[in-house]
Amino acid sequence: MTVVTDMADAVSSALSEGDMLYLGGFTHLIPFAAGHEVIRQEYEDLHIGRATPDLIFDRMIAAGCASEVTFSYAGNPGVGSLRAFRRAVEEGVPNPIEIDEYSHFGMISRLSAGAQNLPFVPLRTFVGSDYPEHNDHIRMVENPYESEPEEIPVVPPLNPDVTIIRAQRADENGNAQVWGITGDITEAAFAADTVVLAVEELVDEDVIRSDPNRTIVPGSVVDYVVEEPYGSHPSYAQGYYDRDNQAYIEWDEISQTQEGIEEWLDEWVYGVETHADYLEKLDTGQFIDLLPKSNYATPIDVGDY
Amino acid sequence: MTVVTDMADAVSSALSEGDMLYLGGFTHLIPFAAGHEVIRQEYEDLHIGRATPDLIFDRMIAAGCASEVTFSYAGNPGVGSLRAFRRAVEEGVPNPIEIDEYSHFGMISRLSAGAQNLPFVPLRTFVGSDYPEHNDHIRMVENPYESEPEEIPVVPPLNPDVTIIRAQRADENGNAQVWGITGDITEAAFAADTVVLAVEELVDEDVIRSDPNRTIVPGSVVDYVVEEPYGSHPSYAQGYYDRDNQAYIEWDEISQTQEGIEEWLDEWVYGVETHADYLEKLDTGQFIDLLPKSNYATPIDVGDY
Amino acid sequence: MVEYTDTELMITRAARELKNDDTVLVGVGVPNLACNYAKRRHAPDLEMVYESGTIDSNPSKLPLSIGDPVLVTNAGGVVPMLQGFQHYLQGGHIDAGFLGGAQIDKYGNINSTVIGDYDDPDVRLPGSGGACDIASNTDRTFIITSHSERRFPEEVDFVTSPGYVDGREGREELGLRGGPEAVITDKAVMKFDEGGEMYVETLHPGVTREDVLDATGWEISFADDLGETPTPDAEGIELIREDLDPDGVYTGTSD
Amino acid sequence: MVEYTDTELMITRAARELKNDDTVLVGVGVPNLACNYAKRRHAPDLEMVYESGTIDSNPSKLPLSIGDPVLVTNAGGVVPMLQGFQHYLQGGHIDAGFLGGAQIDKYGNINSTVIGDYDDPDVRLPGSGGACDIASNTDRTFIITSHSERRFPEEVDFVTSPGYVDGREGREELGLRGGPEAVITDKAVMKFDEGGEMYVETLHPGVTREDVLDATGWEISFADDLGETPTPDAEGIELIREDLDPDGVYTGTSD
Repeated sequence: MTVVTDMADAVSSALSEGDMLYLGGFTHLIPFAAGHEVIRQEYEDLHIGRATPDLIFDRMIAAGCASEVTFSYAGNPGVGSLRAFRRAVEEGVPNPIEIDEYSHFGMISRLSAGAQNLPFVPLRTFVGSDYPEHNDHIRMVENPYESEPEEIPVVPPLNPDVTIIRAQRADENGNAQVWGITGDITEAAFAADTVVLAVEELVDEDVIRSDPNRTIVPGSVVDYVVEEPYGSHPSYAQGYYDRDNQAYIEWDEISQTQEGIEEWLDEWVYGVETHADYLEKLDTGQFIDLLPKSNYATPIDVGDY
Repeated sequence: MTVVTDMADAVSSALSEGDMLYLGGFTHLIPFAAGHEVIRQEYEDLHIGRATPDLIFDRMIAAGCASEVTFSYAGNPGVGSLRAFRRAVEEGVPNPIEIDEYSHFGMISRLSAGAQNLPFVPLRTFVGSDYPEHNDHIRMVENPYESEPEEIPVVPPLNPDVTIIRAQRADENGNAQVWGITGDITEAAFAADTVVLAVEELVDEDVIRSDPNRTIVPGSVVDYVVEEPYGSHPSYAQGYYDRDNQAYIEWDEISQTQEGIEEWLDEWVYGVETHADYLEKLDTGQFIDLLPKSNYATPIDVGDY
Repeated sequence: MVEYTDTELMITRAARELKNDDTVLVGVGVPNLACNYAKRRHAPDLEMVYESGTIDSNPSKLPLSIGDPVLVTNAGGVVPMLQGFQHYLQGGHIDAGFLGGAQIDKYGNINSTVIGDYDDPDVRLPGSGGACDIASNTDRTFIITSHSERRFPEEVDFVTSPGYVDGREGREELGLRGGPEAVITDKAVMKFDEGGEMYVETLHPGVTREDVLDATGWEISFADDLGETPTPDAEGIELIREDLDPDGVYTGTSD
Repeated sequence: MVEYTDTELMITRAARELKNDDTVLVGVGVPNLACNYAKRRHAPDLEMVYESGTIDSNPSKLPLSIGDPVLVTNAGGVVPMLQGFQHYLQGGHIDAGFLGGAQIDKYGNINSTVIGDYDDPDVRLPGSGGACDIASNTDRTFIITSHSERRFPEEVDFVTSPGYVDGREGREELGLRGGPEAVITDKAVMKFDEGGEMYVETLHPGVTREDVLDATGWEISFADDLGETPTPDAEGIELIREDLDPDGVYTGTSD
């Protein structure tokens, strides 16, 4: 059964210390508000995973939430380094973290194996690189056919205890619709034991059922649904608000030191109770700047049969 | 480069005697008009493939186009047997055919391996069945991890020489959009050397670009685009026309004998020059009966960025 | 006493196997009627998935095939064929599935491929479709069929869809999920014992042990507490005849 | 004589490598500018694909990341991440791709993972992202980077993205598609010889052989017909400064 609730309740109900937590959304619909809530609830021993850790993992790592990180690109996109991630890996600050890394293709293949209950999936990457030497999860399988290649790399399933994803809209049953970059959302949801879905808008079931091809995660795999407008800020939601690039650039400055991040967290995460309070602290002008002009998709007729 | 042309030209340009020809579309958007054109052009040695052969393969087999059939469910859906298919397998009428069969999952997995250039893909099916004993394409691979199962079935790629698919709409570059059941269309297109795309409507590029998530086949893999309204009759196009169930039921009668089919082909395939002529022969009432009431999807805003 | 046909009894009995929170992979025909019946009576949240990739379908009328447009309109989702099999079925999200077939043996193995020799068939049947995949990856599968010796041989000519293979242990060793749960015929309801062998749980009203033995290709056993199959009520019959199959496409004849 | 920055030269030179019917996997920053430049000048049909799954993007303004919404609006398609990698990249539909990195060796192997020891790094870099996948599955890859000894060691600390591995034969034996085609720096343009080793094809105006040798970690060789890199024309510079990067985000500085 899917429960409609708020993020504080969804996180505390779904997530236990020691869990593997995956935050879905490839460069789009990143669950920032959810990550902030995890920080606020002071988890200390999570194995966190994302293809693109982005600023949210920098914050969770600096806050001491993580003991291990699974990822494929740990950068501040378009800006540079993820400084807290680097400090943890290079200097063990605020605590050492284990890393488990892949290429993007390797990462999404692990989620896909997890989503479809396969012991492994083959893929044409890693050969000729140094990854297999440093990651025992990447193995080789012989090709049983008379074709090339004779052996091929495989990766095993990744099955998060909890996946948190976002969507533009869903109904109360958790049937979620996304447009724009859909990324790893479907695989991350199907691979997980427990799924928390946060949406820009909770809509009537009729809205979802009017366009079933748009549903990328079915309610039957969703456990908690949270309505949380602007919950991806400073990431974006296609058609709802743009990426706040200024915030990404500013993070490069804020994250120069662990202390700088701690101050930021005190003000923007620990210092507020909910994501709504966080939004209150933003300038109105930011909301206006980030709002795209409308640009509707040409309608389709599904037909009344 | 994608060429906009008619079906007669697309078929004769794309398809050579001896080719493997795949007709995509799982129970929806079946390329009937294309199949009729193949019959009209009197091919005699094709290896034809479809998950659900449906009436169109019954016709192609009876017309003597096929020497081999790859499939996963050879029935008249909701009605019963495919009688021409059975006659070919059971009695070699009008000619013997080889068969290469899978479950639906095995079939789509073969196309997927072909589409993604993999030597094989693993799947949890066929174990405990008699398929592996009769189909050397189904093999086993050892699991290199300490997980279950110890070994798992795999299937090799299926790479058709030519795939013919249909879509509700596409632009002149062949960017194709489908709603309703999308089936095997994407994999069948990516797996093939040459792709013929037939659509209900050729639309302006702006229509396609207004809703990029709806594009399931990109123009870059499409070689020929044909505008052919009602080209799936008696199959259907979601939102455009319903399945002509009466035609499926009547086929059960028509196909009782090879002669019955030949008569039907004389009238409806050999006796007409194009699909437009075939449509001319239908009753106006049929078009009206098959037209669904309109039922538009709730619009989405992609945003103007 | 309400009058009912064999098919109506099979529909209502099969519907009882479905729970409110099940996700069921529906076949066409009688299984489709059974699922829609269950959804209207006791399982309003039943999620109906079709192998064509329609998720949580709400058909406004009876679909003739598993890929009709009526399964799309008003559905919760539609996914590509590959995703339906990979994420939903193989991923373990299907609780119940319906299978049919020309032959069923005592371990619930099903043949829908060929009568006679595979390479030189007496009768070529349609083949697996999704059946082998459903039989291999669903928690509970149900078989609805008419009951005759021809349909219930001791051994099937070809295993299209594995049941308990050569017993529950055999199936488990092969790593297959779940297994056959019940076989519902026009004579009886069969379940599977600890060893994975079919036995008769209830007889339909008016059917004798001998009727079943005569129509089964092996010495099938009977439950110690052999009961009678519950029959449809008036409301159920009305639902089927007025609403689910008003044209009598599937319920017009008893086979 | 038109004035230009190093970056502007790199953009215009890289753009020349792209053909009108190419499908290119675009990176952000300078590669993005090079692709958009090519599309506006000589390759109007260039299909730009981003690793976020946007297909045939037509960005109205410069995206800061490979996943910006401007890459979706007006695109020909958007596919899930898995499909982008499986169908487009691994499926062999990407003709050209751009790669960056902290270190490039003489066989075009690239390191974007770590400086120093993997388990005890001096500098932890972002990692592969799609780079290893692109390097393994693209017909022609291009590397755009600044030129210094630190960036061009004889051997990289970690092979993130395989180039010719230990030579063209080595790459071929591993079953990898294509390989590195050109390296474009702020000093020169390098190509790869028959053995898969990097050599200097052209020097940028004002750059000497010694400048390149000093900035390269091994004795790099020079083409017999060593030429000079063609420089941007006025129209090209205007396109970059007025249209493609009006805020000078990438072209404002020369590194």
